[in-house]
Amino acid sequence: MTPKITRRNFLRFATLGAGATILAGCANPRRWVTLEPYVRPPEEQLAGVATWYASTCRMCPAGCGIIVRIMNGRALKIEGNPEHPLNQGKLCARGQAGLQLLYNPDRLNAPVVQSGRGSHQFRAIAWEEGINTLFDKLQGAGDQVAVLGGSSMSGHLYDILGRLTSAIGASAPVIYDPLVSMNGYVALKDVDMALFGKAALPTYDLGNADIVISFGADLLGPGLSQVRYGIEYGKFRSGRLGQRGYLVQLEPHQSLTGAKADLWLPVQPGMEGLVAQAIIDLIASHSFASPDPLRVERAKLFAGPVDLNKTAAATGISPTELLHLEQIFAEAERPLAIPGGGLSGLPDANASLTAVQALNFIVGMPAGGPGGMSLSPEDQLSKLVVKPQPSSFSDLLVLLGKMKAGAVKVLLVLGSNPVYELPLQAGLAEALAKVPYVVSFAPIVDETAAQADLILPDRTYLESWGYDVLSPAFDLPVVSSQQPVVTPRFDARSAADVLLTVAKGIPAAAKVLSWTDEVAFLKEVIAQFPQGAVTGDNGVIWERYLQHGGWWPAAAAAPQGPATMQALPPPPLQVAAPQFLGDAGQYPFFLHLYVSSLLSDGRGANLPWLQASPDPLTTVSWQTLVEINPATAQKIGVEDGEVVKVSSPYGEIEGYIYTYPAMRPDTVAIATGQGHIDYGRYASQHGSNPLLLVGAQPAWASVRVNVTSTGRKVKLSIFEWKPGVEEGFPNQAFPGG
Amino acid sequence: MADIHLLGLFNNLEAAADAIDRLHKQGTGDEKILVLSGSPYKPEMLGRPHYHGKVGLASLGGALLGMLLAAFLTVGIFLLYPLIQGGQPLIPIPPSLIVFFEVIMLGMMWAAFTSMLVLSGMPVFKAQPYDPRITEGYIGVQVTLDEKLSGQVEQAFNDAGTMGVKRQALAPAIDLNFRRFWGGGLAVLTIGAVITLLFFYDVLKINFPTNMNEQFSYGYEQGPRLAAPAESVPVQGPDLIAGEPASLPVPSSPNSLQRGKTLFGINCVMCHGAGGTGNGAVGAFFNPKPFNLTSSAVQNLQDNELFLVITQGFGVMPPAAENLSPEERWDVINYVRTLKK
Amino acid sequence: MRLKTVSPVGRRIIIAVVVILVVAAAAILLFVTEARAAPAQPIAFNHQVMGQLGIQCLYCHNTARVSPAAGMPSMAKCMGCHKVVDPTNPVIKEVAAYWDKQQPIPWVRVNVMPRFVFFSHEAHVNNGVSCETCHGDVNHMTVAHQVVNMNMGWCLDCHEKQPNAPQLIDCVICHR
Amino acid sequence: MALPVHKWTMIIDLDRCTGCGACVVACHAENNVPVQTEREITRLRAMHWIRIERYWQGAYPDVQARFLPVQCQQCGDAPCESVCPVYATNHSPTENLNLQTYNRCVGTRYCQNNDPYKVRFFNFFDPDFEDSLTNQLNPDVTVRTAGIMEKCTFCVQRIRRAEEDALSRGVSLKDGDVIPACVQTCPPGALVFGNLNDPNSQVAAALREQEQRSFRLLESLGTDPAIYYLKGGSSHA
Amino acid sequence: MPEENISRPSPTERGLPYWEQPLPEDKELAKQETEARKDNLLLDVRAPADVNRYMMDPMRRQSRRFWVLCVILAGGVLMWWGTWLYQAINGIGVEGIGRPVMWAVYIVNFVYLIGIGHAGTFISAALRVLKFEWRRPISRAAETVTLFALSMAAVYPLIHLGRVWKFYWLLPYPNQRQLWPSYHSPLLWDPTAILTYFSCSILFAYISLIPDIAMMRDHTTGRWQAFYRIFALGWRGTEKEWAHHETTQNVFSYGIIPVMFSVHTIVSWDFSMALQAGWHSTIFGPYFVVGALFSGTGAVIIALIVLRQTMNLKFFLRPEHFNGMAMFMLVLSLTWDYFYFNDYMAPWFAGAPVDRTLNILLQSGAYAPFWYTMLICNALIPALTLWSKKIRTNLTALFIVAVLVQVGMYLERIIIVPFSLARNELPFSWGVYTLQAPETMITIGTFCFLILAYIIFTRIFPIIPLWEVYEGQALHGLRKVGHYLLHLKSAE
Repeated sequence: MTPKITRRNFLRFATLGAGATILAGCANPRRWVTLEPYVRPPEEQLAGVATWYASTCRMCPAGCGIIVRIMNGRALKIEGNPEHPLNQGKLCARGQAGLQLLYNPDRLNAPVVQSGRGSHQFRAIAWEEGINTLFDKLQGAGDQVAVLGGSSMSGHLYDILGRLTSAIGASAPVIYDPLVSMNGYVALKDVDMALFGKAALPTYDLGNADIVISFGADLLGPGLSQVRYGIEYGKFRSGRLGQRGYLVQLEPHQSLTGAKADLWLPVQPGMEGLVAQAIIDLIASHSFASPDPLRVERAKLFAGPVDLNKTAAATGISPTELLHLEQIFAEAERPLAIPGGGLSGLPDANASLTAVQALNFIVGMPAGGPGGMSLSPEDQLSKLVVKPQPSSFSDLLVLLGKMKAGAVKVLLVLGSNPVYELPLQAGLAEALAKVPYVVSFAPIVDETAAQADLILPDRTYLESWGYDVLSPAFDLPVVSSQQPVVTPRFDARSAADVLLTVAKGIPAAAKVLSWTDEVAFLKEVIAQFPQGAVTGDNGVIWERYLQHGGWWPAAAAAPQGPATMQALPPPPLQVAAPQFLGDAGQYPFFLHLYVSSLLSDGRGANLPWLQASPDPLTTVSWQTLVEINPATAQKIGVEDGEVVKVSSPYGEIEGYIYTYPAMRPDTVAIATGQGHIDYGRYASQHGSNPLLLVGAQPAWASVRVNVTSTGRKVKLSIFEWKPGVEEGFPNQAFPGG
Repeated sequence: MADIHLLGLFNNLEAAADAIDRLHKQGTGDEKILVLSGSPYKPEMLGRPHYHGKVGLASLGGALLGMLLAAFLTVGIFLLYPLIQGGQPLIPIPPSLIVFFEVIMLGMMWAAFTSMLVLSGMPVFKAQPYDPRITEGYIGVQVTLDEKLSGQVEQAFNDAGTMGVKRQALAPAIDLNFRRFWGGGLAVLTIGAVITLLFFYDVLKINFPTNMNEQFSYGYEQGPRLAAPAESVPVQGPDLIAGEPASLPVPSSPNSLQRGKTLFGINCVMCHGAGGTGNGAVGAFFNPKPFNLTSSAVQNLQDNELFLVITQGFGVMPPAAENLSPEERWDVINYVRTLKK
Repeated sequence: MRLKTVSPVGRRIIIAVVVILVVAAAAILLFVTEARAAPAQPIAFNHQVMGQLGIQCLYCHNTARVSPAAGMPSMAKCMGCHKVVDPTNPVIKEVAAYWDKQQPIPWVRVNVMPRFVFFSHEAHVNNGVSCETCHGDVNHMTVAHQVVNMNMGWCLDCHEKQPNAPQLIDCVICHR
Repeated sequence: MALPVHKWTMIIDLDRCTGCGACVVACHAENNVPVQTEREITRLRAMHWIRIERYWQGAYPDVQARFLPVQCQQCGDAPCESVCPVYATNHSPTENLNLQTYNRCVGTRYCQNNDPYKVRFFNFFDPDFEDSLTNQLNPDVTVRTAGIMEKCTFCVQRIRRAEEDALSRGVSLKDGDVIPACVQTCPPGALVFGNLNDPNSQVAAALREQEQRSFRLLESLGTDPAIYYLKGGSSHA
Repeated sequence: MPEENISRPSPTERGLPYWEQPLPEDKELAKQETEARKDNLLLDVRAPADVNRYMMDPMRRQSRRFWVLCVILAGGVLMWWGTWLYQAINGIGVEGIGRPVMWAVYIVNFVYLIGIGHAGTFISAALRVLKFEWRRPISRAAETVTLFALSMAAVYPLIHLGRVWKFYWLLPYPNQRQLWPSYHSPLLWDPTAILTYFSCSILFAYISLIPDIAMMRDHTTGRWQAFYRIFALGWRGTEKEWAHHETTQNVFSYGIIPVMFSVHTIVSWDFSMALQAGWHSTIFGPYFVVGALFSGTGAVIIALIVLRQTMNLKFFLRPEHFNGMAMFMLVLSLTWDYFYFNDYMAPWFAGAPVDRTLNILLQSGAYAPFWYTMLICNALIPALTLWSKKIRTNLTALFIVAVLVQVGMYLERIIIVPFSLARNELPFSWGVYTLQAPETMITIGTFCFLILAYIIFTRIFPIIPLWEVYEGQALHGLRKVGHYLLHLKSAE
């Protein structure tokens, strides 16, 4: 905080001397402050009394229900919606920080056109002009329009986009951001499709499981749904008095989940699949007193020859440990195997994922009973509402190919920031260069918006309408409602409204998009819903739907039972050790890329609260760390706070060394999120972007890197006193015992 | 004949002593004689009686005053605003002892100093019989007596080998400056204290600039007041839902009626009159006149309709939605029902 | 050499000090007037008239019942009556002018309290403290002005008299 | 009528705490805690009323991180209180809280020295809130300026608001009417808050059930903290 | 500076003062007496007139170097005020403190200066009570050190306040808030004690100054005379005045000694009352008092040496004084060793976790250099050097030793305040203090003020209590015992 002389400071200075005090006393400018009444009092808005509005959190795709505390027309605090089935009143750090997105000082206050991409020469224009420009461009482009969106886009916007693109004959919108890809949404769906015949995200009944083996899944981190799995974890630990689940975590770098695990096994990166397969083979060959004899039978479907020592050598998990894992898994009553998103970053992602999911198949799915894995039931609503479907990376490459080929005249970017999120190898830069006109809807100028010709700032989620189909929804199909909780503070307009307006002019689109504005559209969609739990007695009443924050059925539908699954012939299972990119001699270390639990994939980097909050495991804020094992640090002669260059076959970044005791010596771990060059004053000029180290995206988890010191040293902006914490308590005993 | 001062100067102790002896022989009493010296000599050296001061006594008195002040600072203050700190008793003894010690010592020493000045008649700014050479080691012997006896005194001085004799007329017995100094000093202190107290107690109020009396946050009624988002529905739910009858009637319980009576008195009486007969003072301005709530025309209305009227107003009647929460409106409706004749 | 008489320095000092004190006191009087004066309001609102019509304080300042803030009546509420009541009055014409422009009247706060003091109207109004206790007989004020300078000691004087005094002089009662 | 005497108490289940940091941000949002820049944090001036202390247990490969959320322990016998020369911090007999009166603080910083938990935070400079971010600031909490010590208050503004409402409606507080921001948001429910004087409250029940697991931080100092920790359980398979 | 205005009596006038009697005829006696007079002021009798001149001549003549020095020091003072203003406007954060080290250099200076302020009163009061004759010429120089050291020490608590413009909330004055300061807190015992000690030290110094101011009044003209006349309060030196004067001085001497002990004990309680490893110790009271006297004596020695050399006070300040002071300092050094060992031993043996951490930090950790330097300066060097009378009376050597003692004692305070604070029960919140420019400038500035005020004082008021010297000389005589000549107080 650079000291600057403000009026308050001046007063303080004035009060230093008594004489000056008297002067300041009579010159005190605000002796009489004005009281402003409402012209027309809004219902339920009394001076000094808080009003609460229910809506949906958009900081990640999970879609928790929130209620926002409003006073004097300003949003003061976000809390979880206690009625909401997903998060039951709880919220995570990112959800709490949404207010700073709403009131972010770097938001655009008008649509702007940029003269020369990347020049930051913005000229504010009127909304009509902006919309007309967009309209002209769209008309000129005909069907050569492409849409690139983010996964936390509202369902109705995705719906409108879909109808628009299909109406003008363009290709469907491409939904992509690192958060979903690094958590393996797409790959998991493929595997579930192949294995269980249904392309849905799996949900794990962690709360009722007794043995959980997590193959690098950071459930308690920013994974599928941090809040829901946090709640489940609470149940898993001491929800049922006397019972306490047993959690095994296999991962090269200790995550939040690893920290809370009962057994943490530093497996070699990329080898989780082998472990899973070994367990299957062992179950098939052994016969422990399994509560369910079917398990062995099912295991035999997948099992192959097992060579413990070979697996142990490859994975770094000793044979005894493998046997132990197999035993507890086979004997457990309600065991659970959870695949990590990291597996989806391997060359043979599906094999590994299948191996893990097969374990769940083997123990059998619950027939309405607690525990086990089930498939998210959101498809029950697919007739009524849509959910932005994340596209695979190959789809993205197809789009980029079209752009390079000049087959895209206008590119619309909504809620996604590919310039920051895509690796250089993807060749986005030259692709963009081929696109004549790029329109961004970013409320804050991010890296992609800086490459756009026109920016039509969208409203942030606290000011805008929408809905979200929860995915993964746990036991209920839920549509979470999203409504403005405050009147827009900046002159931004919702993308949906803009598109609807534009569509009026395009004959093809006008037919399918006839609604006056998004609210009308939403009302129509919601009206088709069957009777829900909180939305009124007869049919869905719009006001009640908004009041309670969404629609969900009164009773849970029965989860998918084993029967549906045995019908399928299981695919042949062979997991191979992954080939890492980069020569082991030149790049001695495995790169373990993980999603920062506060900044997630970088979208949280412009929120001061998230930037300044200490990372739970390193307690460092504002900076990008290169985490290595202390032994390794000693070996290559670097120490805490040393600025090092991390280089991979695809790029190199700079970061600060942080010696992290709980990770493999042959691994280097870097969190995503920092390294923005745009995206507001709080995000830019902090840290560096590890995604630059990644090559072709599908293999983002199988890269080798090298670490070389630059000789410089910095002070870590760290909360803990690191030497002290490593030294341990003076009495050598952790208070928790 | 007036008395005068005679000051004889001697450059050594023996001579001074000699002179004093001669004066004694002449019958001059010790009370008439005064010895001035640049450094303290025992009076006995000059054959003078020992002098007993009262400084010690005065300092004891100061110590007592200090004790009283200390008692106020500790016990008094702790009792004046009883705040608990750190699980200590309201009146912690050991800290009080510290304060007692320090303040007693303070009183003692200040009293000693003041009494030293006052008892020895200082400060004195009037002309006195004096010679600068006294700080050069000379001894001055001052005799105060009738002028016509001065001759023999000078004789005695000369016999004792004086270095010179000074005569000076007797000054007024009391020193006005002395009075002014102490009296004025006290006056200034009291005036100052009183005026400061006036400030301390806000009798004379200064708008002293304080940190944090203005805040970054927006106060409850601080502008700009931002409107609620259009079409959004708060968690409390809307008062009226299109197509739905106003729900949640509050049952007519004594509590509800009591609340209803109060609210009716605040929000309705000025137009509809205490009895609800529409004869309120403000109502007189209205045309058409306010309804007579006791009339069957009103009483026959459905609860929902009354609720609608209160919420949205009716004709020239302003809405009361701003004043009454939905529950309170039901209370009022229950009360209005009791007005039925 | 001759002895000089000393000039009465003490007297000079006294005179100087007295002069300084007098000047200071005079300077302060300015602030006294400034601090207690009624501020100029955008509308010459007259509480007395309302009082005579028997309109309760809580009708206009209705949130005092349910919220820490007393609340200023909305423009809608003013016009609710004054569309009909005495619309030709020049003062009310001014109010109507604001209403036509749909602008709020920037009322000037009369009873100022620092923002680090959290006075709760609801806690007092609903527990038998009448408005007049703190605001004086506003019903007979043509121009609203502050009658007591609401400083901490003044609050405490009342809080200490309450039956549950030891709890009511807790710092957290007012400061958060 | 005497106001009810509360003994506000918090239970922190170390076994449940996942260290996700939601409580930290929730506290910032509720209590107007200023954000510290990178430079200030490197000068050991990070400000978080509740912090999650992370300690390492064991050595690789059997090493694991342990989380210990630490905030003001609201001691019944607080060392930091008695050293304040101006009563800026003192003990509330009604709420049994350790109060910090910001506008009285002169900034001797003695309380921080004498606070064994180091949970008091000092405003070295004026907080700078960007213009639009001030819209979010909570008007129920004073925004502290430079030179003032601040600390966790168990969200006393919520407590007082609830009590004032209850008082004006003539009802009494129920268990769960008041919960601080951190407790409200904690996903695994590691934090439990309530009035220990009420035997039916959640905290009282939890302490009765989980007594063998409960301990208080640095209890040997005799500060009588109002925060009870539940030891991390362990299970074997 | 003041000019002479009176004719001094010539020695040729009849009846010399008795102390101007010629030396004894016996050569041996004469030689012995001259020897004795060299060392012992009380035997080297001079006419008060000459003594006055010895004192006043250096006060009148100022070298150019003196004025240059004054300007430099004044610059330092301005730097202090400027920096303080800067700190007050921006916030205390410009200082290098952070969690958990909330107190640093400012408090160190406070403790150090309070310590310096102790020796003066001790020398003039305690030695007066004990009737040490050699105290007479040096007592005022010591008291003056006390005055200005205390005035600076009293400023530091204000400098270190986070909101200095609210400092008056620390005073017990009636106010509309009906809120008073809390005497629970050691931070209020401090000001009470310091107020007592400071005000009484001023009065004490002033009382003994009055006769000498009268002397200056008699020897000056014009404005200066008016100035001195005001402060002389019309002193004539009558028996009454002298009698009250002596009683008052006795009251002060006996009263101020316990106050002095209490003051530094209370300063030590600021620390020992806290639940902080390295602070929470019962020995702190006496330990601090001794440390204070130790450093204070050193400071007085430095002042005396400088005065003697710059103001040419060889007549007043004789080897016997330095010898006595040095011996005194040696004794204090040994006492300090004893108390420090106490303070160190108990935690070492008990081995409480945090104490052990702290000890390790001091002995083999980052702070080891400071710790060892402190031990060498405070314990080793005085113990090794001050045994020999040669060193004790060799001003250069003594000066160096005294300066080293200052360094050592300052380091001791640094080790106690910021270093102890850096460790506590929760290692997560350990920290470190890093010195920044502002507090350095403020520290330098305050010491500049201390020196400036001191040297200006010495040019306006006699830094030697001349009347006491007369008294001493007048009340002493010689007696021959065998061949040896010893001096004694004349019959009382």
